[in-house]
Amino acid sequence: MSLSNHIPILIIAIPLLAAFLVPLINRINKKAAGILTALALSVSLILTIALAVKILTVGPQVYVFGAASPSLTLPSGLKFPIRIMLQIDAMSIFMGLITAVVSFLGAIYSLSFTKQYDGVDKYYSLLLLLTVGMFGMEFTGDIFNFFVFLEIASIASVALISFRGIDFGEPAEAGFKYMIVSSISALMVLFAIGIFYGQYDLLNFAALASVIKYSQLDKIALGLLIPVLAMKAGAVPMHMWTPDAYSEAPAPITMILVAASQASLYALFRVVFSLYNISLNALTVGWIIIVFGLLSMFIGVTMAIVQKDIKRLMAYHAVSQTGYMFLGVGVGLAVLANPEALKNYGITAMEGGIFHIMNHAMYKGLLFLTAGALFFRTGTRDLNKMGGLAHYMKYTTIFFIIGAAAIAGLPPFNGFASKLLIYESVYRFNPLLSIMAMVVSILTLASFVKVFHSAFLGPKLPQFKEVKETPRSMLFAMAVLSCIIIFFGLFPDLIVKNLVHPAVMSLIEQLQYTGTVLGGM
Amino acid sequence: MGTLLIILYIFLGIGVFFNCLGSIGLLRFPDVYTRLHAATKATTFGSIFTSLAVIVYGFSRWNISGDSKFRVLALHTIVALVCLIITNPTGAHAIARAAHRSGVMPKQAVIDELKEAKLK
Amino acid sequence: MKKIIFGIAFIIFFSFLIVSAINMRTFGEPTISEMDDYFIENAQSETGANNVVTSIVFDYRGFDTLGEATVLFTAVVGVVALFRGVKK
Amino acid sequence: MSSIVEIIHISTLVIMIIASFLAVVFKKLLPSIVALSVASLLLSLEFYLLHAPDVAIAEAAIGAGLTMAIFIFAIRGTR
Amino acid sequence: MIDFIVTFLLSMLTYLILTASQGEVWGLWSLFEIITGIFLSLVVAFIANKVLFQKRTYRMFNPFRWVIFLIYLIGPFFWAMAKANIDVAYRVITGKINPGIVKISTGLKTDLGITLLADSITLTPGTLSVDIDEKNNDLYIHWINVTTLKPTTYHICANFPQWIRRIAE
Amino acid sequence: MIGNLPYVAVVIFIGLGIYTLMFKRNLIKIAIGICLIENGVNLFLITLGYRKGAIAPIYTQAPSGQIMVLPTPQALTLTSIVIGIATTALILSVAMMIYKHYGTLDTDQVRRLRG
Amino acid sequence: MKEMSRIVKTVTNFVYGFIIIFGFYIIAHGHLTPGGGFQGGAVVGSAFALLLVSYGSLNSKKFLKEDIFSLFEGFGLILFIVLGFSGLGITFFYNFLANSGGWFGDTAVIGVNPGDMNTGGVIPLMNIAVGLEVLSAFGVIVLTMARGAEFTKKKEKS
Amino acid sequence: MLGLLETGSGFWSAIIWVLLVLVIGSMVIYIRNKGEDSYKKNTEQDKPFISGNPEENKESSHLSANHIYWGFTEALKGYYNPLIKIHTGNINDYSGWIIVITVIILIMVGVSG
Amino acid sequence: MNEFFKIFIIPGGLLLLFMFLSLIRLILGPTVPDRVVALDTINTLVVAGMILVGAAYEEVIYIDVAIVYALLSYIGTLYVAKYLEGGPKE
Repeated sequence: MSLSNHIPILIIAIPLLAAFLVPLINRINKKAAGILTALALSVSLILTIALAVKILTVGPQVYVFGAASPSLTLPSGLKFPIRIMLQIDAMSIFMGLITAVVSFLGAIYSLSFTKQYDGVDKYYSLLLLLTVGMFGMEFTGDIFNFFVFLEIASIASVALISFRGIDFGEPAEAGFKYMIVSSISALMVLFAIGIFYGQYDLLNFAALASVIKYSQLDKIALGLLIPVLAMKAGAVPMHMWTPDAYSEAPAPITMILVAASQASLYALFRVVFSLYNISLNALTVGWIIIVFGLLSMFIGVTMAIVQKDIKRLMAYHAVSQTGYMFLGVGVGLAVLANPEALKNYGITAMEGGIFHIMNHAMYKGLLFLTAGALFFRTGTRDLNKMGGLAHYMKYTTIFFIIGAAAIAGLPPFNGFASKLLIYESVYRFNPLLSIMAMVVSILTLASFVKVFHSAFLGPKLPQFKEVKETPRSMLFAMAVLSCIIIFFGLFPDLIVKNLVHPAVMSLIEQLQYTGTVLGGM
Repeated sequence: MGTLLIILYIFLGIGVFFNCLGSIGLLRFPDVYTRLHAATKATTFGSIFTSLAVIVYGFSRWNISGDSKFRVLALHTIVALVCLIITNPTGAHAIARAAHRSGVMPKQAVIDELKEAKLK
Repeated sequence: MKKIIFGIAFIIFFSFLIVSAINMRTFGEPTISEMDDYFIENAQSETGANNVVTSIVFDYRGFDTLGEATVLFTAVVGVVALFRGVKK
Repeated sequence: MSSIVEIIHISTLVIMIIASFLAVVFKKLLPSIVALSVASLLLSLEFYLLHAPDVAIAEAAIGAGLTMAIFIFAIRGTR
Repeated sequence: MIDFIVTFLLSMLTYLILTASQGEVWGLWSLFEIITGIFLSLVVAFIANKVLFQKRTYRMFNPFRWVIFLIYLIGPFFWAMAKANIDVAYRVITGKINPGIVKISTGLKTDLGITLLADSITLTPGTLSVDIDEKNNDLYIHWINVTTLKPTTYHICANFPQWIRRIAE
Repeated sequence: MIGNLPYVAVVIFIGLGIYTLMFKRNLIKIAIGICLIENGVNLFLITLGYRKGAIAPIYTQAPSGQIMVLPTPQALTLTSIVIGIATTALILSVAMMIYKHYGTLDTDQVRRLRG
Repeated sequence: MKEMSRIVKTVTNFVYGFIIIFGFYIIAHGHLTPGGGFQGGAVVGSAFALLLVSYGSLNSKKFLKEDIFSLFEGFGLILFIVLGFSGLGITFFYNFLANSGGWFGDTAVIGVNPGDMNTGGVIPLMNIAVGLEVLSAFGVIVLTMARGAEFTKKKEKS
Repeated sequence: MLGLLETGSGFWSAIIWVLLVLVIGSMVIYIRNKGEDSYKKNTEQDKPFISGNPEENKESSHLSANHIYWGFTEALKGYYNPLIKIHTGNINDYSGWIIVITVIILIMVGVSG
Repeated sequence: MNEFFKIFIIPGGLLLLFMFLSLIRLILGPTVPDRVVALDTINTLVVAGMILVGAAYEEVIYIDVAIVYALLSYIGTLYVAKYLEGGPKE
């Protein structure tokens, strides 16, 4: 049995082991914690890439825990799986790649960024656990296991958000709010799991998907699952935790939190597409998701314009950009029952939405990192107090421009490519939606012009005389993200063809998903 | 078998009766200390008797059938009983002391030497 | 105003939950129990443990347990990190 | 015979619901925590009656000892 | 060292009581069980010996004291407890009370003695130990039926102190 | 006779918890609400696994020859209980920290982050 | 936190050891009787809470060391995950000891039996690992929160 | 061709766009260079003309973030006031909104069948 | 269900009835110590009831739960008492 069969579990288990080791290592050597974290996450990144290559060439992969063989899903001729399994198809590995890249860069960035804190070993341990939680949410094929990893991710997020809580009150407040909303969502997910279990006596996603009947109770379970998962992803009007949490967390954590909320988004898509698929009333649910998207886009961006805290402003933009994903995928869902329209524009819209997830993680991460760099050097997040920083932090300025251009959808950066896909396909579904999306894009540009003007432009201010360029590891992380953005912007077709399209198809085709577990169907 | 049943009835009857008294006393008495009298004494005594019934039952069934699980039942019940006897009066003492220190004075008290002593 | 909206929403939510409770399968009579019957029959021979629940917790669903222990670890690290500067 | 068991179930549930209702409506925190403890105790008894001794032990250990302890610490720290 | 061994033996005894079911050792325990028990008891002894023997008093090692303790438990203590419950029953039904908190000096010095006395008092008629003066070991007793304002020890707890002095001091 | 009463009790638990979250204005009360919802969901899972006239799924010294209740929900509930205590501990610690900086637990005053 | 009265402390001295041995019994017999790592760990953790409450946080420092707790927490989890890894020849979490005849490898009697300690494969080992983790985790939580309560409460005016 | 992204109703290629920008940019620069040649450096023509007023000090000319888009927010007051009012930052409202949305979705999913 | 089932389950039910009485004290209790006394009483009753029910079902292993509860309810009581000792506030 070669080790390559065990890659899925190694991706999760190695950061987990490192997370347990970090506090012990810290007793021996104070500096080893960060290096160990970066090492573990780089191993995880390499393994994820290897797994991605394997999955995209061979097909979906299953890993069954404790069975006599990693691919033995159904023991002794049963009709249903009894063990927990990881089930990784193109969509999972797409999200997994985002997670791996973002958390690795976050760890690199943290090497310098955490110099201001004490108790660094706990910070790194929590960062690793957050990564593990996200990987688990994305890879798992078992609904209760999903709940467990959701809890890991949210508890680790809360601990990281309130990490500065000993010195300031606001981080503790943000952490409290996030904890409450995520507990509610986790408990509702658990209640829905109970409903599923009560009806079908199954806990596996694929096995559930093959027997689900869309009865009264299934409807209630769906009605509980959609809002709580959308809330974790930050949809309006349940977005209020987002600006609090994003703005008070340390900058690299904010970047990873973006990816974490997208893991919930992934779970929402998984529930809607793979679990229910055609059995649900696709038009209604599709429109619900579209309305979420519209509200998120519009309210997010208009609230962003009036903010004066730089990270809070970006957090509202995160809400707004999440709206695009909802819009794209919602259109795809609304025409799911209609093969003609699905082929014509539905798949393209979903490609746009899914591609936007990756783009969003990249450029929003870059923007939060630049904001963190500003905070690291100036000690303030208030835009009113900033100014003229371009004189001191040239590289940061360049990275900020790249990020801002990408989020505003200026060609040739990656934001434009995915937004273009969304505009053109959504226009054929409903022109009004497309126009709204364009307006939002313009407003996004406007608010980033504001940030750029007030933070970077202007004369040298006397209070920032001591400000220097950011340390090297932080610059490295930002540079990697910028390179990814430019590469995606220049060659979007490569990504769409090789990564996004298989992901979309794995979402749409339910039979393939269930067939991976239950065998030839 | 008949003797066993009679013993069980007697023990359970006593136990339930005193537990009942404890609950009623908890309702009827006027202040914390007197309620503690009722609650601690009566319920401990009652629980001892219900547990004794189980112990007697376990040992006699073990004698009759020789099945080791009834011996385990009796032994574990003895352990539970010992725990109950140790912890109950101590808990009552802790509550009484805490009540007095938190300013709950006994009602209709003829004498209160503790208040005069002012221990801290 | 907001309180009234929330109150109405709460009542409707509650009634939906009641509906789901009533529509649930009858108490004490599970209709489908294939997976659990498999566990009850085979757990003892496959894992050698008398306690079926433990054999599920640590064998069939061991990964859940790893996650659960991790949750506890995470919470502990979080609490310690929150009070990290506090000296006695 | 089984109706006795059902009556026990019902009354356990009723006591539990009353206790948790009290935990919500009490104004002061300490009485609500005491009521929460009673609810958790009865929940443990209900698990016991539903033939889940594993869970009953866990709920007893956590609900009686530890939840109480950390709640008391919390209200001590916020006095 | 001696407290380690004693803690070990005590925990081993508890473990054996808890696990007695079937096996090759005297028909009660299996060999593996005993080995596990020894191992676990060693751990417990390591953790708990400092707590159990803080004062380093080894008075209770005399088995004679344990015999007296058992006699005390079954004889006067149980009888007093039964009386206490009759008393409580009487007061619950009639509602006649005349309470007060009185002080008694017991003359006991050891921790174990004072604890035994306080718990016995709590479980015996009409009395409940409320507080303790840590300096001179005076007990403050809530007495449900105050007959005299200056009670002697005998009023409250009969001849328990003598018994306990024989057990614990 | 008993019908679906346990499920209704579960729903009442969850409803009480949600009510606490929505209308009570003390942070520790909110933590109590979360505890109540957890209790409700745990009871729900265990109730799903109950089978009338069955015994616990443990073979050690059990009365022989009877059916057993479903074991899976018990395993799930075990997990969820421990997760619940972890969540509660973290919530309470954060609430204590909020009190340190704000001097109050009232939700109307714990809102420096708004807008 | 101040200490409680002498009676409570004396009872605690006895009950403390008893709770711990009982918790260990629950952990070690997890595969036979109700219980297991979590339950036993929680019971032992409660014992630490008991010691803390009756001796106060200053006096209990002699007996409860937070450093050792956090060490054992990490150690327990690493043991657990290593047990998972050691099945990696076949799959993660494979129960490679069950029915193998060695330690914990006895074949269980099918059906109702009085229980044999020497069965269960890696399950007893996992119980011990999880128990170690949980008991030290609860110890750390209780100690840290006690410290935090002293830190966050308002200073008395005296 | 590399970088050709099919969007269903057209295509998008960043490479072509970059090339186009380069071409147009060079044309613009070329045209600009052929412009007015009476311009001289370091004369009056160099200075900005602000309605005849003297130029402000550079230190104080930085516009702080609060004032950017003042007119925009002022004009949309009817939209912004209730929106900001909703963001109370109160934890009860957070959970309340979740329940409200859950109820709406439950009703929609339930009614539509 | 043997002949002893009824003998043990009926006292168990009665103990539950007494719990109702204690619950009334929990509702009425004017001070916190009153409520703690009610909690303590319910604890004792539940332990006794658990032993009875365990005997009724002939499930030996159930008694462990009662032992755990008997031991740990004491801790909860001590915690509340400790808090009350802190002073007359609250």
